[in-house]
Amino acid sequence: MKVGVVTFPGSLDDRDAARAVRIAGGEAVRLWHADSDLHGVDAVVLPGGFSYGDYLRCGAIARFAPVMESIKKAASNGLPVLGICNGFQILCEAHLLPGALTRNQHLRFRNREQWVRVESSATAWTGDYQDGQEIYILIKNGEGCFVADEETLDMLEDNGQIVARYVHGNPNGSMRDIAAIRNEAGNVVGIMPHPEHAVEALTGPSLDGLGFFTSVLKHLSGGSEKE
Amino acid sequence: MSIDTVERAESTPDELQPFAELGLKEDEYERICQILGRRPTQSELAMYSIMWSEHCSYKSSKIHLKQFGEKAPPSDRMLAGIGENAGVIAVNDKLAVTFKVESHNHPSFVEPHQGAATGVGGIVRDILAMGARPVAVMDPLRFGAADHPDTARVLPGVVGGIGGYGNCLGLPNIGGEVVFDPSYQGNPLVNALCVGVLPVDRLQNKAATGPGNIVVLMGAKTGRDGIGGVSVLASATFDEGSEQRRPSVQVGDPFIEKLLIESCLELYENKLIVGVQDLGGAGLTCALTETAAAAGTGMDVQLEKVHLREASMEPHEVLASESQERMLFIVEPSNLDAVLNVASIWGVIATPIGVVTNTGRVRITWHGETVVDVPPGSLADDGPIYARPLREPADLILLQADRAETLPRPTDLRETLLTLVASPNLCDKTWVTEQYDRYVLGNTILAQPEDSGIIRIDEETGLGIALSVDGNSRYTRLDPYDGARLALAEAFRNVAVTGAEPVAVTDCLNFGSPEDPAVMWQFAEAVRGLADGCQELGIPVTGGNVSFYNQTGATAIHPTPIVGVLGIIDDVAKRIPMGFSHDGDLLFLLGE
Amino acid sequence: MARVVVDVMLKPEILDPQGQAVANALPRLGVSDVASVRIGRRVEIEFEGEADLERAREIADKLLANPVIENFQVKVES
Amino acid sequence: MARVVVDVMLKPEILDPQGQAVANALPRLGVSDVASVRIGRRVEIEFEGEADLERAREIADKLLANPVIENFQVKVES
Ligand SMILES: Nc1ncnc2c1ncn2[C@@H]1O[C@H](COP(=O)(O)OP(=O)(O)O)[C@@H](O)[C@H]1O
Repeated sequence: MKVGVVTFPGSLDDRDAARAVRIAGGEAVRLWHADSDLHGVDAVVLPGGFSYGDYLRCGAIARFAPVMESIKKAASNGLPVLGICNGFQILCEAHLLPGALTRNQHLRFRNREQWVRVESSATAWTGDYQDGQEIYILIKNGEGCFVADEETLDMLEDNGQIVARYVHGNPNGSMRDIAAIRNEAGNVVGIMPHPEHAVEALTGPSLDGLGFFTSVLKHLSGGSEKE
Repeated sequence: MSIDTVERAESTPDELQPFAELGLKEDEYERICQILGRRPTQSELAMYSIMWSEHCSYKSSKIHLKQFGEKAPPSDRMLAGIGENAGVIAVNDKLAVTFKVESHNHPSFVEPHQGAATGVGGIVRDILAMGARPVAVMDPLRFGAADHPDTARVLPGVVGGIGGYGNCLGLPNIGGEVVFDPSYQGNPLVNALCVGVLPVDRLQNKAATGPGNIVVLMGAKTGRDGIGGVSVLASATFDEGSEQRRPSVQVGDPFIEKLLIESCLELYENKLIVGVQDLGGAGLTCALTETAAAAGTGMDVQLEKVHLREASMEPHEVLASESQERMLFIVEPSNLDAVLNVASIWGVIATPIGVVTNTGRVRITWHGETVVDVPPGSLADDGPIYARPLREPADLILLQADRAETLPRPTDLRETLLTLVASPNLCDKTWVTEQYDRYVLGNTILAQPEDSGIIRIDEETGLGIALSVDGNSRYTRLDPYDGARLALAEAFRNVAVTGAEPVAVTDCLNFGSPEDPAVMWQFAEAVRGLADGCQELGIPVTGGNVSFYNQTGATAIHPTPIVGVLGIIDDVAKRIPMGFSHDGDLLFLLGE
Repeated sequence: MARVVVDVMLKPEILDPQGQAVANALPRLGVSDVASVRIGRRVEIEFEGEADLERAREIADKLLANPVIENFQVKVES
Repeated sequence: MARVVVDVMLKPEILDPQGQAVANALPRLGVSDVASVRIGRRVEIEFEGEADLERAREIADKLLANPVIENFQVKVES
């Protein structure tokens, strides 16, 4: 299975996302922001970093990259897309996910290990988790505070579109402790914490992040997606 | 205003020039006239004043630093040493590591956020210029008293700047120090260390070899940033007058630096360049003259080709500008298109600005008129050298007499413990370290709160490097010789206890004014101590940085040698972290 | 050359931690009569020719402001 | 209630990476006639009583702008 990892100018965790794909048993394919060809990949990861310097608003400029046009189209046909951190911000800016990510309430960049509860295993990227499972991964962001109006938040809750919440402490002021959400179809997921940094015992706080990558591979091979 | 050309300088030999305002002494100015056989042009005067400043020429420290080379144990690991942008150490026959620590103290007091940010940017480009991919940073910091109102301005700014720049480059921060002491109140220390990894055969050189080769400037546009920054900010005492120097603070753009990193690595990988030099303090002046001097060649430069942020800039300003995020390349004509293509893929500006010649002169023209015609070695290598007077500080005997043995013994241990725990210097540093990304690149094996950072440099074999930076200025104030050795010993131990073998040293020597014999004595003693310590431990100093004039008015900071030690660990899976690992393990205390 | 200014502010219902931080710091400057502080962006667009308000509005709508959280105003600067 | 607006902009000679990034992105929106973009902060201060320009200027100077790299302008908003 081929999982594309997009490199925008300023992407930083692209190698890490590719490593996580490989460790999960997939083939990582490098996609370039200026190339609208998706090279036949079966899924796409938008990695963390500071695309285009993250000036103006995080993700605001990346949204206009040629590769995003193709991803938007493919996503509407069911292509699994995972946006991590900056990738989540890009997905919101591109209106593939509702809401917006704003400056952390304490106004500082924060890097720490963090408990997160998986609320929905009914996505292309979380099938390998149990609903309610708590995982220990990490966050590192300056603008990770998820905001949306009450109506949107209620809709997200009602549709089961909240994929993960912060537990044992909200690190950035995110509304309703939201750490990850999905689109209605469940193929597009945005997550603020970094599962790709929790895939190796030596370098991460746990192996709890690997599930995102094994899930999508299973999903693609027609495996056990729960509905 | 008309431009001061070489022709004009020849015809107006008696025109008065503001050499003293630029920090040059009368005899230094006379030497310049001697070298050129005429008075310097305005541009040349600017170039000499920068290159002969303390910061660039090491004129007060050179005679002491020699000991690092003389006393160093022979090491066949060392691929590049002192004098290069950064020292390079072979880890095995395929991989090498380069590392260096540098100061950005004065700019960080003036504008904490940008000053600290551009400090990180500068050291990263040094590492990049050696051919390496930067893989981690560290930041030894010193602030005034924790409860002083100005610390509330400086500390968050510095930490935000280091985090903002390093995080945006995607470099994990794997350690550092935060120390508070009133001696740093008006002069905080912001030292930044960067380490990079390169294949042994990708080592780069700064020499502008091969007459006919093209000189290419890549990166950000050139603006009026930091004009006079090096010579003024880092080579003079910082006092009330510093208000006016404020505009010379540079602003960084880490995004452009990230693009520069990727572009450079692609150029190195495809062997598209023959020489490379980063632009830091002294900007183009330093890069042009050092690359030409290193090769013994010359250069013809058309300065108006430099992309400017402000059209009204004059040639001496273009030459002195310290705009960040720029690199200079020497390129064979047949590779020029390929080089420009790499730049355009990454979206950075690259401009051919001149050619290498065999004239032994750096000639710079501005819209056809010659504004500079100098022998590059006279700027890069043959600056003035001083043997400054040394005198033991008058209060040292008193300080040393006040011994720990004479202090009253504490009666209430609980109270003592609480005082210690509450002290800013011992407290938890999470407020700082949380603002730094320590996970990016996915190879961080150890970082905060460990004694050393460890980075895996080969994912297949588990080969890694360990790094620690340490310094103890209160001890150094009491005894600079032993203080420096102690800093070395601490960093060495911190690396060794992780299971790594210490192999190389870098240092940043932060001191007061070299014109003060007491400070100069502290400096000489600290260098002697560090050089002796390295000899005793059998590891070489591969590079470093001297920062003088760290003082407020007449009062110098505590002498603060910061020492970084690099170690090698064959398999990072075998690293030994700080915490207790298993129930029932036995504890041993080694040493006295 | 003509300049168009785009002011981008967070919608009133969106929390503005930066503004709040400033408001909280005011008493330390001896200021007590400020009810609120909001911080947004001011974008100055320099057009090569005529000031093009329509263009500026389009740029603001697509790029400078995020309609989920922000409002904007466009004006020609005299 | 009265509102004072403080516009804080980088001094013209200071690099503005944000503005530059936006300017570089404009061609992708089909905009080609923009010479430059500068981005600063717009701060809206709501006073409980009268708009106090002097006060606002002091707040701007001490808290909102960094005089090393920024200029500011204060005005009462009608
Ligand atoms: N400025 C800094 N940047 C990054 N890491 C830091 C900084 N200051 C302290 N640290 C890290 O925090 C941890 C604790 O620091 P410290 O309390 O100084 O420990 P120690 O006394 O053992 O040196 C160490 O891992 C150190 O590297």
